[in-house]
Amino acid sequence: MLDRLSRDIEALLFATDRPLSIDELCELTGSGEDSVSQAIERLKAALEESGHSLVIAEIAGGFRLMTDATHGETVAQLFEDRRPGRLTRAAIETLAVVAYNQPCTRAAVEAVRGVNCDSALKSLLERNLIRICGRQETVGRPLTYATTEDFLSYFGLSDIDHLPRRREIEEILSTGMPAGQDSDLFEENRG
Amino acid sequence: MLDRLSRDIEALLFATDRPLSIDELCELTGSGEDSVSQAIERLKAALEESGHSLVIAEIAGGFRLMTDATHGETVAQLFEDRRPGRLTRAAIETLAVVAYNQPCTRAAVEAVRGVNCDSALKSLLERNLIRICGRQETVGRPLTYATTEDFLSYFGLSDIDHLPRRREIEEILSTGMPAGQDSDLFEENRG
Amino acid sequence: MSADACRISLDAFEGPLDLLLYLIKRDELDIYQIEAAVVAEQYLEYIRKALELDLDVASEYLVMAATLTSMKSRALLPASRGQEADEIGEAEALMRQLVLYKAFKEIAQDLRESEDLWRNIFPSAGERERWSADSPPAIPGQLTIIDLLTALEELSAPADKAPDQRISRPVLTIAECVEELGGKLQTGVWTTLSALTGIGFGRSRIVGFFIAILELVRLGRLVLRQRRPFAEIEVLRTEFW
Repeated sequence: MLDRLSRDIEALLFATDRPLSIDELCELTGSGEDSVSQAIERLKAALEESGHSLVIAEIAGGFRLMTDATHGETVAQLFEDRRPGRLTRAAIETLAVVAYNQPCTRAAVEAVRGVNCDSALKSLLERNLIRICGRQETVGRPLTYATTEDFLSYFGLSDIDHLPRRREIEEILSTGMPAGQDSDLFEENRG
Repeated sequence: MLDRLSRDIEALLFATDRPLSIDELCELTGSGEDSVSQAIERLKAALEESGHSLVIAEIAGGFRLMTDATHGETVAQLFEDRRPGRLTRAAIETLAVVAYNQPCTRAAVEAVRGVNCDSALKSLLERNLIRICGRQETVGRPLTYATTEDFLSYFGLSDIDHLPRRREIEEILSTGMPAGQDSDLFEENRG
Repeated sequence: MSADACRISLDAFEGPLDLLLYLIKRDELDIYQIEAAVVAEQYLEYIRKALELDLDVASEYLVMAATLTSMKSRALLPASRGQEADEIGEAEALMRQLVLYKAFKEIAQDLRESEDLWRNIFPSAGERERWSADSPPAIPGQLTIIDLLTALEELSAPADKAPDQRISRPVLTIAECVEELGGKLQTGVWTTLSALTGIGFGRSRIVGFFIAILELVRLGRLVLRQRRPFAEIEVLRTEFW
């Protein structure tokens, strides 16, 4: 039988409409961090042991009860007509660049991808996977973009810092973003 | 251990946002009525036996997974200080006009929207997304409205100046005709 | 290049960098040791085939074609003072751009896999309706700036479409360049390139026109002349147009 704390946590993780962090769970249950962590472990074990279709996922900085992937096809039927489609390649590439460079301007994304990214940015904004987060203090004060919590949930990431590290990207970006093709081509001629 | 059908039904009752009838469950799982009814019974028993906080409730002619009432107090905390209810279309339009024209009178909003905006302004004031910021020194000295700090935090902006400008709006919202890499050059022509 | 390979239309690529990566992989070239002449040759060959097949070629591809052509011609010329360094800088810049884009392509692939997995994992709908009082105000995240912008856009849409608004410009294709050239050139009259492209327009437009003109020269429909180095390029329409 599950203890009271595990039951409380289970109820919270079911009823919430966003992931709940350990801190929030401590406050909501009036328990300490260790007790809460242990209760989560007991809950995980109980769900697994009796073969339920539910799992505790750690995403977007918190915990949430979710169906396990083996039931995806069955459950997806419920949302058939309102589930957004997979992202386009342009959108997912644009998202990758924003995720690794945030906050980041449209021009910076376009410098990496070598193509216009207007419509990709627009569709990402509409799906709330990126947001406008400010302006860059350079000429023209362009808008900057960053990823959202929905981005983390959408890809099952627990934290933006948990994106896999990429050496090439870090090396190249640390020496400055590449300029756009246009400027590459024409600056030589001017010089 | 739960069988496949019970697990499928559990996943469906967990993820659904409305009660599912026996007929719907039959269709979604591709099983007969008797099998589905029996699977629901097994699921009920399994949840009770291991003392989970979730129960299968029969409401509005269908089934759905819910937290059991003994956790009501804990769960209700989640939603205590957070305020549900979507902004209406009228409120969103009014808010957009105020945000981009502040400080701005009711008459100015109505001139743009072409309809009476009393109740939209009232609901925005109640939600503390706009505030009364003064009077316009014209005939009748009408009240003027501006956005609040809550407005900024609601949209994740640190400064009202970070709202996209009209021209940027057109860029972001224009579909199919992406502005090219040469956008800066086109603007020179205008000036 | 085989006929099959040509059938891979440019639509399959996310731009010139993507096409270059495809060619580098296809020909098993070393991305870290790019030989401008080889890569440029393959790329230009691909673009040329695409043009022959009457595929629309976006100006971004043409800008890259111009960059590669410039790199290639420098590589072929005897090196003058300071030029060698330029060449290395150019090749290095392209290499870095390709390595960076390749890394992001791989990340995009990882994200795609996560997307496919997590699209099949569902949260509960939550119990907000059940446990919260029915009070007005809004929850952050229900509404985004985009909703505000869309509302504003729709409000102002029918009203003012004044001529001073931003000129939206679709991507320029070679076919469009050729068509525009046809309208502007008269047989037997020399016309300058700048008169054809118009002054103050984008570089992509100039490059697009230039490539279209080179193609038309190759087909014998145009003749080109330049009176001295760096002078205006002039174009003449022949009777074979």
